[in-house]
Amino acid sequence: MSDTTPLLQLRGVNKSFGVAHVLHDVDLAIYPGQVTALVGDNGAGKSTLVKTIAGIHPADSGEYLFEGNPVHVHGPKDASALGIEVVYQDLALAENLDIVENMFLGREKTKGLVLDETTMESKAREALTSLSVRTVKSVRQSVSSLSGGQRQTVAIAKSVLWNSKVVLLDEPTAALGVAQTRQVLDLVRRLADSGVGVLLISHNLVDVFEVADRITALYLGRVAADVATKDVTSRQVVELITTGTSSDLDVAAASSTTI
Amino acid sequence: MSDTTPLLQLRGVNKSFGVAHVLHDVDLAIYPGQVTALVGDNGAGKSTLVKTIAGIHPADSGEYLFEGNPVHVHGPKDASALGIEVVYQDLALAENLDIVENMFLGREKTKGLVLDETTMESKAREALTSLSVRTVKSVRQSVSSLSGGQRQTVAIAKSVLWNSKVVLLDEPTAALGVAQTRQVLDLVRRLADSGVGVLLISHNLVDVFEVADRITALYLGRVAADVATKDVTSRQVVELITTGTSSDLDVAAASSTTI
Amino acid sequence: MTDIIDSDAKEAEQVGFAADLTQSATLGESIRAYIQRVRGGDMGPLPSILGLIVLLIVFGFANDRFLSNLNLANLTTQAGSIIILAMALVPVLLLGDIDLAAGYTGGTSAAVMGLLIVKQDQPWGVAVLAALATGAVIGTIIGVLVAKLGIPSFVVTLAFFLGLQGVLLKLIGEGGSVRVNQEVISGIANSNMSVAAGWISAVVIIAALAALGLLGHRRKVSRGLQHQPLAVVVAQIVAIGAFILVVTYILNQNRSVNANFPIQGIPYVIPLVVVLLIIWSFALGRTTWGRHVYAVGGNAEAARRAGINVDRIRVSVFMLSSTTAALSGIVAASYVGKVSTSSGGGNTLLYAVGAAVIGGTSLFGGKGKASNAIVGGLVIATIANGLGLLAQASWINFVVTGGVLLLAASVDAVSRRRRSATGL
Amino acid sequence: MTDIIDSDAKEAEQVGFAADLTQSATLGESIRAYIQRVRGGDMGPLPSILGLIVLLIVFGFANDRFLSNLNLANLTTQAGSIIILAMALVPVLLLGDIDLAAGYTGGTSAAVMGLLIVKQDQPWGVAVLAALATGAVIGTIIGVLVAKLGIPSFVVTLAFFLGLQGVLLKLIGEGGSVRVNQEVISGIANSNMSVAAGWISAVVIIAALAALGLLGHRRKVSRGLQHQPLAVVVAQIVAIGAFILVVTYILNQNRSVNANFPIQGIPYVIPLVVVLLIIWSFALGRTTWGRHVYAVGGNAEAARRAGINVDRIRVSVFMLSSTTAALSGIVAASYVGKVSTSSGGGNTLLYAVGAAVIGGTSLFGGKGKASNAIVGGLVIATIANGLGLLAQASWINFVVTGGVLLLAASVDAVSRRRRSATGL
Amino acid sequence: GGSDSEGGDGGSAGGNSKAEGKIGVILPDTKSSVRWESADKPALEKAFKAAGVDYDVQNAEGDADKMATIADGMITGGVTVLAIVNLDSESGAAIESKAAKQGVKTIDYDRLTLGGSADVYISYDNSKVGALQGEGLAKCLGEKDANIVFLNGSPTDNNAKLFSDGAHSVLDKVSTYTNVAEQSVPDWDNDKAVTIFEQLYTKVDGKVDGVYAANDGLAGGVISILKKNGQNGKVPVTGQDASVEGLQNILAGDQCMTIQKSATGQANALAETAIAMVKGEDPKTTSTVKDDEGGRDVPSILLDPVSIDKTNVQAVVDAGDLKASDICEGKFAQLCKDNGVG
Ligand SMILES: Nc1ncnc2c1ncn2[C@@H]1O[C@H](COP(=O)(O)OP(=O)(O)OP(=O)(O)O)[C@@H](O)[C@H]1O
Ligand SMILES: Nc1ncnc2c1ncn2[C@@H]1O[C@H](COP(=O)(O)OP(=O)(O)OP(=O)(O)O)[C@@H](O)[C@H]1O
Ligand SMILES: [Mg+2]
Ligand SMILES: [Mg+2]
Repeated sequence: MSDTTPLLQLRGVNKSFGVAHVLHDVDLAIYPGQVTALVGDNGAGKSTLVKTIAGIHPADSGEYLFEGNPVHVHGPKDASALGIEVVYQDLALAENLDIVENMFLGREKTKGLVLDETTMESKAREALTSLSVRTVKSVRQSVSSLSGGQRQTVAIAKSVLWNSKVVLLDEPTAALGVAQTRQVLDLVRRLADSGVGVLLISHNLVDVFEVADRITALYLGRVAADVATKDVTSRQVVELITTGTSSDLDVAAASSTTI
Repeated sequence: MSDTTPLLQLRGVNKSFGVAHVLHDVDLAIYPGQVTALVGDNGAGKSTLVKTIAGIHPADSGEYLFEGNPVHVHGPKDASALGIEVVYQDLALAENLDIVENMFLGREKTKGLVLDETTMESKAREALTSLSVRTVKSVRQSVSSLSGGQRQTVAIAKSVLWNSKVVLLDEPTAALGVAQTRQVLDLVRRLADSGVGVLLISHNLVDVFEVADRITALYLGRVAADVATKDVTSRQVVELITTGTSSDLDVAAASSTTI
Repeated sequence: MTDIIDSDAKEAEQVGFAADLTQSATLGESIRAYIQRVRGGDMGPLPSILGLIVLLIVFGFANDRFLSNLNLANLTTQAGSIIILAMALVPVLLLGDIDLAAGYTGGTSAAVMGLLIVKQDQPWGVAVLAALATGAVIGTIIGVLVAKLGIPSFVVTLAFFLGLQGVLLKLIGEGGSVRVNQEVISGIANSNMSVAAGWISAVVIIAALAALGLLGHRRKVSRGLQHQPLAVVVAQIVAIGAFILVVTYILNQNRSVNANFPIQGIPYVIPLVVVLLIIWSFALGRTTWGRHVYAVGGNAEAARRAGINVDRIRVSVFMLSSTTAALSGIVAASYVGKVSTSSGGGNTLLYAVGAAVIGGTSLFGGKGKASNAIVGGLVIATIANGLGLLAQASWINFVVTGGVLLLAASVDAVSRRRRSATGL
Repeated sequence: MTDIIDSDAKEAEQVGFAADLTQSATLGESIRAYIQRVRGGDMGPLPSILGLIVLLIVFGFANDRFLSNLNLANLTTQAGSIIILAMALVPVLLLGDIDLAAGYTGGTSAAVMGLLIVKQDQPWGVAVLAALATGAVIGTIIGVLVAKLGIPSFVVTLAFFLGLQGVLLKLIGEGGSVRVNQEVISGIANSNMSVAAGWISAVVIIAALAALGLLGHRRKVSRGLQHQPLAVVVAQIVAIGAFILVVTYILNQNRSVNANFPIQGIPYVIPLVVVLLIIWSFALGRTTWGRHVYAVGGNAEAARRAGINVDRIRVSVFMLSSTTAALSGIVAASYVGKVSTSSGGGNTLLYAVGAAVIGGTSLFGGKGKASNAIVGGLVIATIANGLGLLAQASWINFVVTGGVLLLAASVDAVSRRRRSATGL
Repeated sequence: GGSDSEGGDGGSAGGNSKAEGKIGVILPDTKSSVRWESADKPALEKAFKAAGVDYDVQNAEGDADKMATIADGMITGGVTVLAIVNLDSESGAAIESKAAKQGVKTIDYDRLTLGGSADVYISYDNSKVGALQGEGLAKCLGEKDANIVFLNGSPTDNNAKLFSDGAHSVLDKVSTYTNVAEQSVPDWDNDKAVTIFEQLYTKVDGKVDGVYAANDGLAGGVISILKKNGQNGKVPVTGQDASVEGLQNILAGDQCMTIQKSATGQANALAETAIAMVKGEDPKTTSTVKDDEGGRDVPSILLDPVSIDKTNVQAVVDAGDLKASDICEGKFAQLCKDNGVG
């Protein structure tokens, strides 16, 4: 489908929670310099897939290839060592810490033993302003006092603004305002253009069609289709999302093992 | 503006958190049978306004009129006694309880002393199906195991499907899929048509223009405009949201006290 | 529900929810599903029961009298007061609170009872009611301070832990102890039901369980609600019934070591614990109040927004829990034969909280059951019981108690591990 | 950061954040802002200090010797070991865990020290190191059991609470005790710095504080970061300096009641506590490790996702905390003059946790500071000290202790009330 | 109540009357025995009041830290004679040396502080208490073959060890007796004692002929298990403290004996000595006791413990430690009458 090897590839991934079999033989590929959109109904398994890639809960079975080599990702540390950054749907911020502390959590800047608060604070301020957040009173405000959209911006700034190879974004614009959404979509495009492999989950097909190069549709935990954006229409994608098939879609789509 | 008296009206409401003055002299009216959209940038104060109405944190100053009479709302109980139902942006579900338990929390059905689980379970099932949730494995599943969109649906079902006079929806479709969003928008319209006063917060202007009768725009905690949907264009609303004014808007809008 | 949804409801009904067992499955299917569930890590109370079983085996090997009828009967009476105290603590822990004063609440209440009987010649019923009322009053005050003033429960109950020691000292200071030899009271821990009564109660309880289980099943099937297959329901009833019968049989044997003085029958403390278990399980699991307790413990803000009066729930929990603690004090007094200035002190409280936690109750609120207290209380009592038979030097006793407690807890933790690994 | 954002950064910089005090405000403005913050309910450590002040006033009125130089000096040495133990518990509580064994960890470690000095004739330095190592080993084992096996810390440390009692009994022998009369060790609680040394340290500390404060302020101003106005910084330094000088002055007076035997100077335990406070405040507030401790306590899952090794943080916290607990055991031994089989037992642990909580540390994790231990420890010690002077019957002592504890806690709770009312 | 707050009687602090100074007494706890609060304290206060001296009597509640705190407070409060019941020798010695440095005289009350510096020691002989308990049990058992269970006091309490050693010194010599089981009861906890004894009873299959219980509280627990097994009255049990509980059990025939260490008598001796010392007089001692650790002979006033059985319960009443009405309440009225108590 694409001439380059995928940066990150999953093959035949299965994942169950107790009796609930959430992912069935999922194949997924993320290419460098491209935005891959992952779409699907509520509860289709999109977030589960992202968490599986990120090592939050490893897959029960299946292959995990990074830059063509099989790897084992046992936890978030392994994933970030590979250069994978994630914005989770549930954000995962520590409410008792402030914005700066959250943004640099796990990769604090230090001077010797001591935390380098001044550097972190100014970098955090830069990052937030670049994402059009104007209503935050102070970067030293505790995250518990932020609005929904402000939190989401912090989570994005926390994960996206680093040198990484793959970025997974789970509904990053869900709580964002018009201007902020614009900034994030631009950012996504810029990231891809700079060679990063981006996976974008969104329910907003307008956004998807604007930035995505490829679309992977999940239906009840199975990959319903994996197509180039230019080959499909919005109506067809809606059909894939809600029914798992699209009658008039040219299913040359690679691994589209519809139920 | 409207010929009926508002069902719920705020006048000159102020609210501060410590040093942060979040709402400045906010006026708001919710009319029966109408959908009022509340729009604004991230951190503009929309959720704070909703929580003020709901009694989560009462206003510092200002008037609160319900059906034309001044009332005092000191807590969520007072608000729900008035017939106000709320879907909060942060959902407020108890993760340790299951779907049915959450949906009926605070208004459990009983037979004598004993909880009437069978009635609650079947009603919950009906409600969820009516909102197009098909991927939920069981209505006895704990909320902690639900996907983002499934949770949001539960929160909506919990608050919206009761006989109430005013319904406040804080970004109810943020995490919802295409079909579910459709259902919720239809539900909003149905609610209004049956005489309920609905306040809808959303960043999605397409949705807003589809269902709202009136639009109130907040900018940095102040009401930038309060207009009928038919009098404005989407571009104008975006301008109101991002700058607080709209040059070419016919500001006959009542209380539009722009900064 | 308004009629807003009714229009859609009917056609939607067809869709159903994948894992809702609204259709009856066969027994075979159910067993497979159960095995899959256990594999997946969802094991219910199994792990903590496993910890208890490991203990029983260890002590059974260490001392041949451990599994004798006499000792098993001893175990039940020894466990009585700690189980009840742990049961009192479960609802408090469910809220995410703690009650450090529960032990002394029991001691103080028992002292009130003892003094009323001994000094005031009151009938035992009045004395017991007064003791329960004492517990209720203490609990109410604690609850109000925690709920209304917003002082952390740890601090409030630490203050009561100290204050009640003083009250207890004042109450029984002069004599140093209050004798509890009223027949009924002292009979709780020291007398047994007649053999016939034991068998009859056992059968009645099993019949009641069977009836409730089968009727419930039938109702669910007829309403098309989620339900277990009939075979599983029957299997559960049979298993529990068998357990009850075995226990009844053992306790109905003569267990005396002294030929002239036969001892047989179920100690009265057992039906007392069973009744409390039923009451607490009912209150927490089947009433609106219980639902609200879980909600407040799980997410107090969500509960508040749902219109639940969080303060009232908190006060009522402390009140009922302290009342139950008072009962545990009475049972302890019955077993020891007196109330002394140290009743309810020492490690009583830590042991009881430990029992609840080992049984599976979370200290962070929202997770736990009354029955946790039974398993956990038995674990704690078994350790003291088993070590008592081994009769080692004091320091060894302490070390082994700690070690065995860890053992039981790690069996539990390790067997739950899968569960957390799978993200449940 | 990648250069992805750099393009925008410069033009965005202008926007700024409304409440970020990157411009210097005048003192007047700052005071107004402070008052507004207090009105709004954001009062920092004020409430718990208020509770302490209320206690001092109450006892000052109740007994005229309470505020005498001698008694205030007594108070500091009496508070020493509980403050240190509370400080040891703060990081554990920050994780949302608890360490019931901390008291006996201190006792056992002190016993190791005592035995090495008395029986093995080791120099005191070696003995102290051995004691600290004992604490570290105990803490590491606890941490590993909690982190790796996933047993709740309440249960693990309950087991150690019991086990260490046994170890202590074994080490010291039944009914025994080990005398601690080595000069240096016993000097911690019983000797004083020379008057000159006291003044010099006080001045040095004030100078250091001033230098740090002013330099930090200058750096922030020059980098355009959020900062307090200079006047506020200076006011803070002056206030703290004055407090230090007053305390030094009081303690440098002769406080002996016996003319022939002058007692004056700062008890050595004070510099020890100050050093520990600096170390713990630094570790928790200024290092990556400390940041991670708060993150794990606030949201362990978020911390894990941020790549923090949660298990390692947990083990290290228990290790360092138990080492500090060992130190508290040594200080207690110094004050009491021996280590006995009950050292670290009784209510030691509950008092220490209570101290941390009263100081403002949350039992649910993520919220607290090392300095909380100082205020809370002083509250607890003040109660014992003040009641000691009043000399009431023992039952009254218990009741009053509980009551006064409640009083201090409610002053705190009520003055924090606004805070929660405003949703902070 | 202490005196300095309500010190109207006897001219307070700066006193103008005969006694210049103040007496401090620190009692050990409220758990090991009730005597401290119920007997010693009132007797001491009564004697001090009568003599018109300033005084301060407190209880350390079993906490050595607390005792040190109280001692500091008392010295601050101007005490010139300090009597302590140490919780252990080391902490006691620390207090005494601190007091001595500040010119305060000290008295060891009830427990000798080994290595201490007390000026006087006033006590009952604890080894003798144990020996009396042993003799009492032997008397109840007679010469027959007998299995004996030992239920000792707290493993952290040195007196418990002395009691037990004293009892062993008597009972171990009788060849027909077998020591079948022995356990200590942590913290003298009455509740724990019941479980511990129940398990010992089970362990030896109920083959118990006599029980050494270190005090009346433990004895009460033992008796409740014996009763449950129908053996009360058949198996003799020892005790100590001559508490209401123990005396009632003796009258009922469930307990064999107890030891009376008249707290009132002892307190009076302390009061007399302390008052003399406050006035600057030398205390009248009767003998000396050797302090091995400190290598000195401590001037002592040693009082004799009395063994109490069914025949001489009245002696306790006569000594003024208890009122007959306390013992003879309710069901025990008849037993009292039968045994001539009242
Ligand atoms: N821990 C869990 N235990 C059991 N079931 C789970 C668990 N986590 C997720 N599920 C189930 O797995 C399915 C997929 O969930 P997931 O969160 O991946 O959905 P999603 O595609 O991200 O949906 P959304 O668009 O609503 O975010 C859902 O049906 C959910 O109920
Ligand atoms: N408890 C609080 N303490 C201090 N500031 C707060 C608190 N809660 C909210 N704020 C601030 O108030 C402002 C308004 O927040 P609010 O949640 O009402 O925004 P919103 O309009 O709902 O935004 P969004 O679209 O992102 O949900 C924000 O700047 C936020 O940081
Ligand atoms: Mg999702
Ligand atoms: Mg909002």
